[in-house]
Amino acid sequence: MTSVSIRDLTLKFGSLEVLKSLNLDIDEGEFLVLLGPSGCGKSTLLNCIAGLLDISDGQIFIGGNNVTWSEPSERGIGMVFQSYALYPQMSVEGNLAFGLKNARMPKDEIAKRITRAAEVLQIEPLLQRKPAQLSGGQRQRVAIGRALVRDVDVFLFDEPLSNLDAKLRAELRVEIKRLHQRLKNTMIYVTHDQIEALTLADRIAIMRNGIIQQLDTPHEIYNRPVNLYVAGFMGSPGMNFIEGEISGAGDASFNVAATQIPLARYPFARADRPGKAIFGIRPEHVSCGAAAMEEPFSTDVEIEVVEPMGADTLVWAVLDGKEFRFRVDGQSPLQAGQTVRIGFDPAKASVFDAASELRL
Amino acid sequence: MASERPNRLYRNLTAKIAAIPMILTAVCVFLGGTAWTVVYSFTNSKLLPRAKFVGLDQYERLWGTHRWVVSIENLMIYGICSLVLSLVIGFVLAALMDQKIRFENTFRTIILYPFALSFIVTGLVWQWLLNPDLGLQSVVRSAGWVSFNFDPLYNADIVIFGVLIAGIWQGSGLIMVLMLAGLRGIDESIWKAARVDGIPLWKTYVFIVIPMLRPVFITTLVLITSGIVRLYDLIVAQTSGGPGIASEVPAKYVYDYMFQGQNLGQGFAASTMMLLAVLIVIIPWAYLEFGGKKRG
Amino acid sequence: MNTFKLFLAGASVLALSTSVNATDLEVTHWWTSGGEAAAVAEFAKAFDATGHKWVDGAIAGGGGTARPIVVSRIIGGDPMGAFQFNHGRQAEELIEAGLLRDMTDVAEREGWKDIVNPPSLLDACTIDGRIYCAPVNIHSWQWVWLSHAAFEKAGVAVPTSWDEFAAAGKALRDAGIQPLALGGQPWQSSGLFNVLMATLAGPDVLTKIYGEKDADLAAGPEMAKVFQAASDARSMAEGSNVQDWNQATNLVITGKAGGQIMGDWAQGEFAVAGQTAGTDYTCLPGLGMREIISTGGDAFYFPVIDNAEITAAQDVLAATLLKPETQVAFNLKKGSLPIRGDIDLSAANDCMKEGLGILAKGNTMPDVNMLNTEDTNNQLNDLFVQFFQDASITPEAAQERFVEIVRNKD
Amino acid sequence: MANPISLSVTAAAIGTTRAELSGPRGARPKRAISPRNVFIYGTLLLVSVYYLLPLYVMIVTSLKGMPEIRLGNIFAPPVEVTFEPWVKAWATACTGLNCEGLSRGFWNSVRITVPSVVLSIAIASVNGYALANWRFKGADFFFTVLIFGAFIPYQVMLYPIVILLRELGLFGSLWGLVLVHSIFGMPILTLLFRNYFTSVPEELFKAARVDGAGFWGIYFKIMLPMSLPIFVVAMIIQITGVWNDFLFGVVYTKPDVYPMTVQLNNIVNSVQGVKEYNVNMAATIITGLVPLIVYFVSGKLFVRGIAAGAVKG
Repeated sequence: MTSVSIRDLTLKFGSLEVLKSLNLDIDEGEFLVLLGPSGCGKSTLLNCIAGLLDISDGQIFIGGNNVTWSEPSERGIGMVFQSYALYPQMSVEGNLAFGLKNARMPKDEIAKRITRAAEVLQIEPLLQRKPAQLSGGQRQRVAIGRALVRDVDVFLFDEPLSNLDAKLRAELRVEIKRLHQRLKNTMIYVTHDQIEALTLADRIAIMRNGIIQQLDTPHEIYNRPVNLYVAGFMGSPGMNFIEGEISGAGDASFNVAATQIPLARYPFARADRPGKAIFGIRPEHVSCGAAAMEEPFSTDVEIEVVEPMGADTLVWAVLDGKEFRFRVDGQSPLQAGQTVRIGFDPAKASVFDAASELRL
Repeated sequence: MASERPNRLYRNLTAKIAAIPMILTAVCVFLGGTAWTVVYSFTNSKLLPRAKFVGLDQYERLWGTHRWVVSIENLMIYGICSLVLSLVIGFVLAALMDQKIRFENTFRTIILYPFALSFIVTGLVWQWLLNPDLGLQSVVRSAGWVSFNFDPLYNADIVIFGVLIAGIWQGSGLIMVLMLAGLRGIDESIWKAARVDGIPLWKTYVFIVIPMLRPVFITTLVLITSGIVRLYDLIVAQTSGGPGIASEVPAKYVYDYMFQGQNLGQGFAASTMMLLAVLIVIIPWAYLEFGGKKRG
Repeated sequence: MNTFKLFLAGASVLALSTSVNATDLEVTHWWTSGGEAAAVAEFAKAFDATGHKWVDGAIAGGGGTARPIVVSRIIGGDPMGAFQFNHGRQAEELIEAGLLRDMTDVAEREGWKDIVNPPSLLDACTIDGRIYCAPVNIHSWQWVWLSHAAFEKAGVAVPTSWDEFAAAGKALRDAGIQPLALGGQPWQSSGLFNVLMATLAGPDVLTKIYGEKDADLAAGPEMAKVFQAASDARSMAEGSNVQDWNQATNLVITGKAGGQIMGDWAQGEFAVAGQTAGTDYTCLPGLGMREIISTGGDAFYFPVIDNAEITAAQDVLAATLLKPETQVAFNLKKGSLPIRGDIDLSAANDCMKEGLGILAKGNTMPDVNMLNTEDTNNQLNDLFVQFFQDASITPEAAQERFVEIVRNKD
Repeated sequence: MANPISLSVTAAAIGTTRAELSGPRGARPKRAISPRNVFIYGTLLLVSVYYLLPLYVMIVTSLKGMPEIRLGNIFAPPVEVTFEPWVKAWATACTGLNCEGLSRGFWNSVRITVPSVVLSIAIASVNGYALANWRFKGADFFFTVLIFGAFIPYQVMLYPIVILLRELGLFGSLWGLVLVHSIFGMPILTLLFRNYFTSVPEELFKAARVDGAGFWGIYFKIMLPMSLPIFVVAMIIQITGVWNDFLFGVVYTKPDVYPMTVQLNNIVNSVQGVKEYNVNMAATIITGLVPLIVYFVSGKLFVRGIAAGAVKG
């Protein structure tokens, strides 16, 4: 069953269209991540769902109700903010209780809910403290707790982990995932961190300029990006792009200068094969040395820079005068200036039309 | 389940109701009052406002009046001097205070306390200090320097500088604090970079820091200017415009003609000119400050 | 008939004071110097004796400060019970706007027409045949006050005329005495000039110029002489370095200055200082040049207030102010002349008696305030305060500007 | 993991560079009297004299008798300390028949300042909050007009306000003056509060809305408790501003409710014979005392306040 549904949502600031006739359906219990660079409209969309921004056109349904004109507190949502947004003068308990008091809930019910939320988030010993006395991670737990006590169907997260350091971020990420598995609420999660998106999401919506580029499972988005933008945005280091031409009809190949990459194994999504195209292959899909020889395609490259990163090593090489990155094992003895053989399977690649930038 | 589409007017209704005092003040008092004054400056109202329009007569008389011209001259002299001196003194003091000195709080307290005093108090104190028979002049003379002459309040040529001394005394502390706040807001790494590059301190100030303090300078500039145009209390307390009309200022002209001379039209015309002067200063500033970045 | 009227008036006053329990009446004036304050206390005493209460609303700084406050309060709809103005054109517009009470009833009941002397005083209160104010005293500007001590020190005989005084200027200066004391307030400068004009050129010239806007006369040789005299006065006044008129008077009282041209209210200061005319100081009406005094003065006006008790109290105050005993007590302290000729002022000092004599002879002239609006006075103030404080302005240049003001006056 | 190579290098350095031991080592010596310090402290001390001199002269003069003032040097400490001028200035100095000194003006000023401060801050804080967090259509326009109002010469508004107060029936009353102070304090205070509330993270406001708090709920429960410092700052600005006002006091009140500054000017200008400088100076100090105390007590907050209020546009 659909939990949150957005129909033709448009938002304008003056003449500037921030969201353009956007449609989105989110299933009950689904964990949806809105992903994109800053300014893509993902936080704006979340604020519209929360009712914190007045939309220009379209409709928003939550739990089957049209909430387009409802107040934020009437929408059955809980929200967690990047800066935690804890009320500094209230204790943790006060923070958790504030929304419930506003809803004129009986005292014992408030106490019950706070106890439960505190237990879930393991913040019982902190209840009497003020936010200033908490660490970043603890604050974010309280912020989540504030959404939790509202006992709502939909949780909205607005970059909740961005203010935390890397280690804490990883910890809380897992915790949020655990929480979702336990509560099974619908969660909409805004982030610009693709690791968070990939690890947490049931589905990811990649946004750009107020438009959803691709809405799909993390696996699909990673492996079968629908356009050049999504392909380039996902993955770090990014996908290698090689500009060239597709020739041949049946046994097509991708030609760039002297190199020919056979595309026989590539699962084309569309029938038409325009000439100019862009070939994309992720650094981790490239093998090197002896293994390369076993790939359907292999060639020699010259190594420019080697970046050991511990678990693996990133190698910057030159292929036909263009930069080409690939990932090798962390113990690899490769050195700059060396020439090595690399290879990959074109079936794992993505090919895009050079003009429309859409996947072929 | 969809509720009625709320009327645009009722959106944020409480906020609008809460803003009613502000809206009334802005529209009725500031806009309305200003417009009223400007309109009646074209009448020949005497003791009571009368809507008998006489065109630009009041303005012609205004600019033909010796005292008004003197007032404007005084305002220019006072204005330019106090602007330059306030900025220079304020900045130099702030720069000195920013040298991680000891007793910073004490010095700041000393320099700023006159700001807490009214212009009336300021004017009276300096009137007393500058009294030629009992004040500074007589003290210096009795100390042996008999020919010492410093009687700004009784010398028409320099009286405005006597007022200036008092005005600077009262107001420069504020400028210093603003400048200091600006200096403290400058990234520490700028200083470090300048030091590593071996740039002399004064050069760092002149070529790097002052340009960075542009917003502070503009704000203080506007503050000082709007204060200068309003200069009134100080004159009333310190010199009453004298000797003669040597220290008259426009604000006093307005008051005197409006209420004392029972010639409202003339007072309105003069105050409209003052408004014009302020607008000339404010509009470019507002344009610089708010025009560029629409919506914070 | 007269007695009957008096009886009626008395009865009404009595009736009012018994039926109304002590109404507080706020009275605004600018009498704050020593002599003035003592004088106004007499009014307060007399008014309080009627069972009401005089609430004093003194405003320091002279008419220039006080008038705006009075006017703005009346316009602002919060009038005081009564206020003092110099009678003349100052209240003209307030009367026209119907903001001040018509006191004709009180005037008739009290028979002001018969007792006020000279009658021109009442005329200044009258507009369209109705009386709007209660004159309380006659003030004349045309006096010079000379310090015996100062002239003694300079070794010069006390002058008997302005010309002699002017001639003695150098001797005084050489003796380390300020020849002429002049306060820095603008009205003192223009007042000084107007006195010179009235006494040197004559009252007719003044009346023609101010009353009939005779610009040609203002530009003429007679006035040029006055401006020359003003220039002499200016060099005599250089170095006064005081602001208020009574500070200047004090210079004369203490013998630091030779003399001061100031209205007869200066006398109050001499009285407060315990000095005697003739022995400590000399007064010369008309500057000893021409026996003339102006009949300006102070008058009380009564704003319209929609409150029967206050209206009644206003009536009582108006009547009280002109009562013979009030007049005597007040004017003796104030140093001004009473507005009724039928009272005994044997207690008056020599200067006052001289003034009374001139008044009795009818050598009077209208006050500048009766001829000029405040707007014009303000312009004159600006001109003359600058002239007297800035020696670089030639008499000719000042005369030119004077003519300009006269030509454009209304 | 120790690196044997770097260890050996260190050992070599110690062994070879004995000469360097005599070079600079440890904390750089600081001289108390360096030219730089002489310049800085010298200038500041000199400047302090300029700023302190009037205060000193005020106090000294107010403690002398008139004969001593006439003969002596204004900077000389009093030979014979007398508190009479203070007593006179406070209790018996005359304006006309009123010989109550400054005492009445003091209480008037208190009665004017307290409601003015409360009212203007209440209005301005709500304005600032509405402007910062509840942008409604036209808000920017009204705000611009309001800020423009901060720079209008008061003289332009004098007469229209006389009429306004008359229409409201408040002219001459204490409440009229309170209203005037609230109106003219509004621009700068609104700016101050708006700037402050804008700097409060917007998410806090959003969180409160999600929690179901309305306009007043957020104002009283969230914004107010966390903005106490700015309220103190606004109070200081307003107390000194209202207390020091002269023009409005003189134009919009009557003698009964004259504030202290007006009374001070009256007393100083009500000369009876000679100017009593000692009484005048005592009166001057008494009048300046309240803002001075507020300033000294609040100290840093005052500084932070005017800086915060003015630096941010």
